[in-house]
Amino acid sequence: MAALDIFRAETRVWLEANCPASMRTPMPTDEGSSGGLRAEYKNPETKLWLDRMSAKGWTTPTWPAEYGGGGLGKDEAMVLEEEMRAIGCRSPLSGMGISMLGPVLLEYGTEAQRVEHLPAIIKGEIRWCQGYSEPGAGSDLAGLQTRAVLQGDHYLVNGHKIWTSNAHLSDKIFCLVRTDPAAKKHEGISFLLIDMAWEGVRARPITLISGYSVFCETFLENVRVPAGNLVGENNKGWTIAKRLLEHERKGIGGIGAPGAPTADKPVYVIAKDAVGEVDGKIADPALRNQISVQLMNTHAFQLTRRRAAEASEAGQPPGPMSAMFKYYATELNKTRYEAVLAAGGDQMLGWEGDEYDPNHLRNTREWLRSKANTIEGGTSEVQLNIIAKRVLGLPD
Amino acid sequence: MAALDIFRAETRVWLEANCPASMRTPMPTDEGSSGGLRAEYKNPETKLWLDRMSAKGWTTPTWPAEYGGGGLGKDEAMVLEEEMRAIGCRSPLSGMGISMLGPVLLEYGTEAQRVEHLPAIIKGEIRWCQGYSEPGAGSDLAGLQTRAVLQGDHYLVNGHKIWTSNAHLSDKIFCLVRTDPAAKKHEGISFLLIDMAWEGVRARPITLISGYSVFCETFLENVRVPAGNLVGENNKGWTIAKRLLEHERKGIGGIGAPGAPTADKPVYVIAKDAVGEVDGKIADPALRNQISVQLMNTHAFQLTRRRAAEASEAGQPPGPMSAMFKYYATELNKTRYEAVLAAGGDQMLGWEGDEYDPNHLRNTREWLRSKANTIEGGTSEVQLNIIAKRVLGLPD
Amino acid sequence: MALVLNSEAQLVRDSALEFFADKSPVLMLRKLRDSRDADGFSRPLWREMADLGWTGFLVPEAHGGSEFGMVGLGQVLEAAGRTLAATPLLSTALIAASAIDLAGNEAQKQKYFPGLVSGDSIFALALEEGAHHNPNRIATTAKRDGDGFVLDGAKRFVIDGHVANQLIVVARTSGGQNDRNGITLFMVPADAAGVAITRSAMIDSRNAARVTLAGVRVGADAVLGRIDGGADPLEAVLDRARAGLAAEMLGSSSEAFERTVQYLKDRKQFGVAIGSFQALKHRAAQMFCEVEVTRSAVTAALAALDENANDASLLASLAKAKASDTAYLTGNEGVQMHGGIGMTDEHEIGFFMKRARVAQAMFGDAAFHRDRYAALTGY
Amino acid sequence: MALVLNSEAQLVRDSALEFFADKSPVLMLRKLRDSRDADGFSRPLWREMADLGWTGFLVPEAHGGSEFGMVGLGQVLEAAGRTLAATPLLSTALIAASAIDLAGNEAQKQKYFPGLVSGDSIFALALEEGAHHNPNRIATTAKRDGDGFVLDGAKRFVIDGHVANQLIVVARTSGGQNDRNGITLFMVPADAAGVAITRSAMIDSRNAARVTLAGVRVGADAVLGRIDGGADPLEAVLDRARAGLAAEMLGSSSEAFERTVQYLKDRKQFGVAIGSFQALKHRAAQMFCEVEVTRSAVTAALAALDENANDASLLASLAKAKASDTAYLTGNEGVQMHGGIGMTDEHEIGFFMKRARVAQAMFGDAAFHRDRYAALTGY
Repeated sequence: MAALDIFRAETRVWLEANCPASMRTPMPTDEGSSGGLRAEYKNPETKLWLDRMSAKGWTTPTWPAEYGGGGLGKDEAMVLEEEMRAIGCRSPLSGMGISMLGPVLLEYGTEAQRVEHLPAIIKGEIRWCQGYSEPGAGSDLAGLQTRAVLQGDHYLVNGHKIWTSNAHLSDKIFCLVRTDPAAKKHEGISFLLIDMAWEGVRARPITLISGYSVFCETFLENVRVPAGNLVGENNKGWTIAKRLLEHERKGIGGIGAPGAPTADKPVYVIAKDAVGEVDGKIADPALRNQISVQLMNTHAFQLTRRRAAEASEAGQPPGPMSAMFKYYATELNKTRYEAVLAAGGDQMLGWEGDEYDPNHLRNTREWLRSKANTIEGGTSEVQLNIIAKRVLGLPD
Repeated sequence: MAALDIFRAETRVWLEANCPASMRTPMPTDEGSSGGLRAEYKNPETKLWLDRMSAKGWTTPTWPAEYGGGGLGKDEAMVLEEEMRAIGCRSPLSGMGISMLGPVLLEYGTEAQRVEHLPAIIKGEIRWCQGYSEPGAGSDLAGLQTRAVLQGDHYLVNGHKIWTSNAHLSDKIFCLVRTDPAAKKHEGISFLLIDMAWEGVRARPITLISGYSVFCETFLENVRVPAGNLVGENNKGWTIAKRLLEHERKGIGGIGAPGAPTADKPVYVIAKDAVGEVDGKIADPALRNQISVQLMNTHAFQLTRRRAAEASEAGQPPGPMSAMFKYYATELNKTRYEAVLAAGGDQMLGWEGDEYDPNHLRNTREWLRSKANTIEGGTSEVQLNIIAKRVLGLPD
Repeated sequence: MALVLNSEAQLVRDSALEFFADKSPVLMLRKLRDSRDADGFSRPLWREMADLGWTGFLVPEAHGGSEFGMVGLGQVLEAAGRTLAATPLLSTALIAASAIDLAGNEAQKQKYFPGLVSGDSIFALALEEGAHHNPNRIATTAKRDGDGFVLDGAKRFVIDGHVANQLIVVARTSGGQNDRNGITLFMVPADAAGVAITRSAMIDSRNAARVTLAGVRVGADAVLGRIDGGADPLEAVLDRARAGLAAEMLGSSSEAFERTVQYLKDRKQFGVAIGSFQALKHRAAQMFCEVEVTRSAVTAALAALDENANDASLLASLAKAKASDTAYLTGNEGVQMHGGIGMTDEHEIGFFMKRARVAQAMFGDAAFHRDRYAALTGY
Repeated sequence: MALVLNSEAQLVRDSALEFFADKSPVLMLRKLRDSRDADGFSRPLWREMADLGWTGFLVPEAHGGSEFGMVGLGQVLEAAGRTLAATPLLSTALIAASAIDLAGNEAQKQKYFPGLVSGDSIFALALEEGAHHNPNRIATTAKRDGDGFVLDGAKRFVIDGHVANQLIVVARTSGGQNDRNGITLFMVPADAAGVAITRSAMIDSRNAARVTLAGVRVGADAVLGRIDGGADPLEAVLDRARAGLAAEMLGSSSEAFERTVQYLKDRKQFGVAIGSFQALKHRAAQMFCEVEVTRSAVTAALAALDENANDASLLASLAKAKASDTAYLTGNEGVQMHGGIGMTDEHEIGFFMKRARVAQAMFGDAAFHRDRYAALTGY
């Protein structure tokens, strides 16, 4: 039996023995595990599952074992993923520590930084957020104005970040700051690690049109940041920032993919409930057509994600289609909820209250939430610019 | 009885007496009257109608009587139009002489130029075409390269014009030429009148994807143009050119409007014929919905044209919506023929031959012809630029 | 049919624009929402509107109205749409006034019009029973009971239902669930025994309610119009409601569009105004076109309704369909082009998108009216 | 189901791309058109394709084929689509090979496969009777006549009909006009008495014909598959045809798209490449996305058909619908972005739009397949 087959057999046994029953059901939106000092576990098995997985390093299967990661090869990691999918395991831990900062520290961090931060990320002890955008620097991220002045052994940081996801629930923040205001705008930026508990750091949640508060404004007033918290070189933070944005876009590209939170039932069932059916068909043909357009585009996009994954597994270069994932996934998600709302009629127009089915209310909020998908993490316009430039080679 | 009512009564009597029976039927595409030395009249009454109308100056009702125009006031012209519409009179004469050059000569021409050219336009004796675009100067019209060098009493013209509509059927051409290559590109352009029969002028028809040849390339090789054929000032042709483009766009905005050539029958009848009906509805609901979108947009656009006309009649400024006519009309015309093709199925995919109904063949050709609508006379992209800049005031 | 306003309508338009801008900016809706105002609209302001005569635009002069008509009321609704003003204009000044005028007898007109015109009475049409607009699918029953009737059923999406003094209930006196025949309109006091009204909180922070009728007894004088013959006047009332709502949506769309264009000029990124980016310019220009053609359709529908033109229903469907599509476009593009701040509750542009979504669904969405346009045209 | 090509398929792809680029550029189609070529395709080139084994990709090894499958044939069709090559690949190598393989008996396979594989015989499926694709609506009759049958009817949109040696005729042996049951497939020699074939000149300059059958007598051995049971194998054949055609359309769309991007880089206006205008950039990027998702759908459909997967029909409809929408997009945007020269016959971009329009309608347009996708999914 080949080594990989042995690994598969062992993994299967371990998962079967260790994954709690409730962790084998689809994840409700409010039971995701992002870790951190302030984490609350509505379902205690969420914590149990996190602890069991992180003890094996399988919250980050491919990270080096020396920091507490799984130390798995690519093939093994895929086997783990397949076996988890086979019994429907939830992801034990997610968040910007795993998806963004970790890969950056592995590539650009010092050994001391890795030792300090990676184990805490892997165990879900520390939750990270991202201090990138500013009120005047949205799509033009490099226009950021937050100043960091090196004063002996520390930076003195002053500025105003915005769209910091879940800053009010996070323990630390990685920030882009301007360390050389005289340099060209991409060349005077640095990448700093800041503790949210430090004096001068304050996060204020922003209410979205959906009523959710997933973003904050984060104010930095005379925050003293040890010089050792600089990642990479001084004034070279833009390179790191760009790399990190690639990780972010890959993450957002998962919206609407299998496993993403879904409406309570398929949109065509919602439609049949609301308008009735004739010979098994949704009685409103225009609605039925709208739903087909949406489902078929989603189907084709899911196949595209799978094609990219297979190409990657086959060792082929990721291919140009990966540049489109963020754009297409978020636009699709908007059309998806538009179809859900069109299907639901007035029952999907509620804001709150007992007159509405909670599933319907959630769909309505998610419809509003989806409107931000094409803005956050790089607007659709920015994604199209990127495709035009990097993939198609069209001139500036 | 008010003077206008008297005019109306007289006009009604005159039209009733003078408009031939066949000129009161909808115009087939191949019976339009554009005049000119090479005009052929498939239906002799077309010529009769032209002669009767031009004798009264009513081919150009508002042009001054001294040149042979109708000399009518705005109110009278509207009455004439209403009375013609009431009994379904065809337009007696159309073409670039009436719609473009005439107004320009009235505004910028010398008395000698008006006396020479206006009567011939009014009577339909001379057909004009437009020498604007060049292979390297499409949307960037001001980038034109055709050179005109003043040599004593004449200009020597060399260049290559393209998209000259019906140049092969026209007698004369009004051209934009570069008279000062050293000046900024908008400032060295002049407006010349050239006879197609002069030595060095050659027109070559261009076949379109529809198989039609409505445009030509026009080559100008050492053409000697009398200096008196300059309209306006030397190097000031761009002002005239822009004014003329406004006239052109207004003309093209009429596509898809009432009175424009139509498919042989309403698109929903074509659809019912092709896919059948259920309870009076087109049996294919997606097709039915596509047709409704198309017809409703057309309806709303026709109302918009009417609104603009009423505003103009009421003496109000034309309003910003007139900037959209060219764009909207041509895009609508494309969707219109897409609906016709979708309705017709394979019977609307024929190119030629007895296997196809001639009406279907014409629809198919018109579908292909419609693709050029959003390119000729200023692309849709240029129109959107104009709306964004002039109407919305968005910055460059 | 005139597509250009006459000077009287222009005067109404100007004063309405000024009125709502001054007295009911979008901030007012936010305050009503955040304070969880029990009424959901301002009664003093409603009184002012009545004093301006707007409640009487569709009421005969003999009954204290001005008969100014739909074109005039459309100007007021459009102005209200610009600031997302929450008012009973649609439910009361348009729908109830039309229903009573078109279907009511002299006694009913004398009974209801004074309170309607003065602004004292608020009315609500209790029509919808399913999740989607369907005026013929009525399961609510009205059974003969002596001289009068007993009503039973459940209604939803009842605009201004929880603040209404009077409900206009669409009930079935005969026929099957989808029959056009057998529908009857009833005037039912909101405080009648057996009537239960619950406000439903919708995304647009405006008023709508669920109404249940359990053994509600009304007299024969409660019948508005002919027994079993309610479908025709109801359709005429609904066409006015669609055109009026389309006028309101046109106002909201115009405002959302203009605010977005202004933002494109103001917001700087990469050292320039984002309105200098051609992709945004083209999308803004396309929105401009859609707003303009919608304006034409709305104006034509209002005028046709005033003239009882043959194509009034066709134009009402055209107006509501175009207004729905355009409101969707301007709301969504508005949020997207505002970027980050567009997705916050703090900024007002999101209010336009939310109101647009509710208005899209009300009295038939674009798909409903495309279907109706096709049926009316004969295909 | 693999969405990434294995090395064998990649080899086929590479050689097909080279073959068509070298031997059958778009210019070839123009020449066939302008010379009004009687065949509408090049017979020597067809022979070369047969020699390369492409005709045998769907033919069992026992009958001289390679059983290489739909993924392989899809690569060839995609390459052919890139240069708009006019070939009998679809009619013969795909449709006829599938029909004979899936429905034919041993004798029929022995009779027809050798000529099919060698390239000597060309086949055409005579299916359509109305203006829109509808495989169940068959009015052509096949009546028992002694041992055999007599066929009467009229067929249209018969791809390669006028160059075919053999027609596969879909006829009704029982049932009403729209019944799935009662359909039977017949092999009918093109030169049989009573068969009349007229080439129809379509906008794509490719081959299609009208076929009339007037008292055409065939023997019992002409029946392909079960009497009255032709609908099932026909549907299987059509799903292959849809996926194969989608592959061809993907090739054409990719080519039209890439040529357009190149033009955006080359064409200068206002002193810069027009590809620097953001509005065009965004539209180009959106086209890129659509081409990519179409590629995934096509690849998945081809693979599913080779594996007889449960969702093969669903994926075939997905592929054909996406390919149709994307071909429309790339064709129309291609012409528009090419501007003036895009509207001339002299430039090749218009050929892509024309071919796209015919292919859109063939074997069901996007609306047909959206409807079918919904039905297969259960809504």
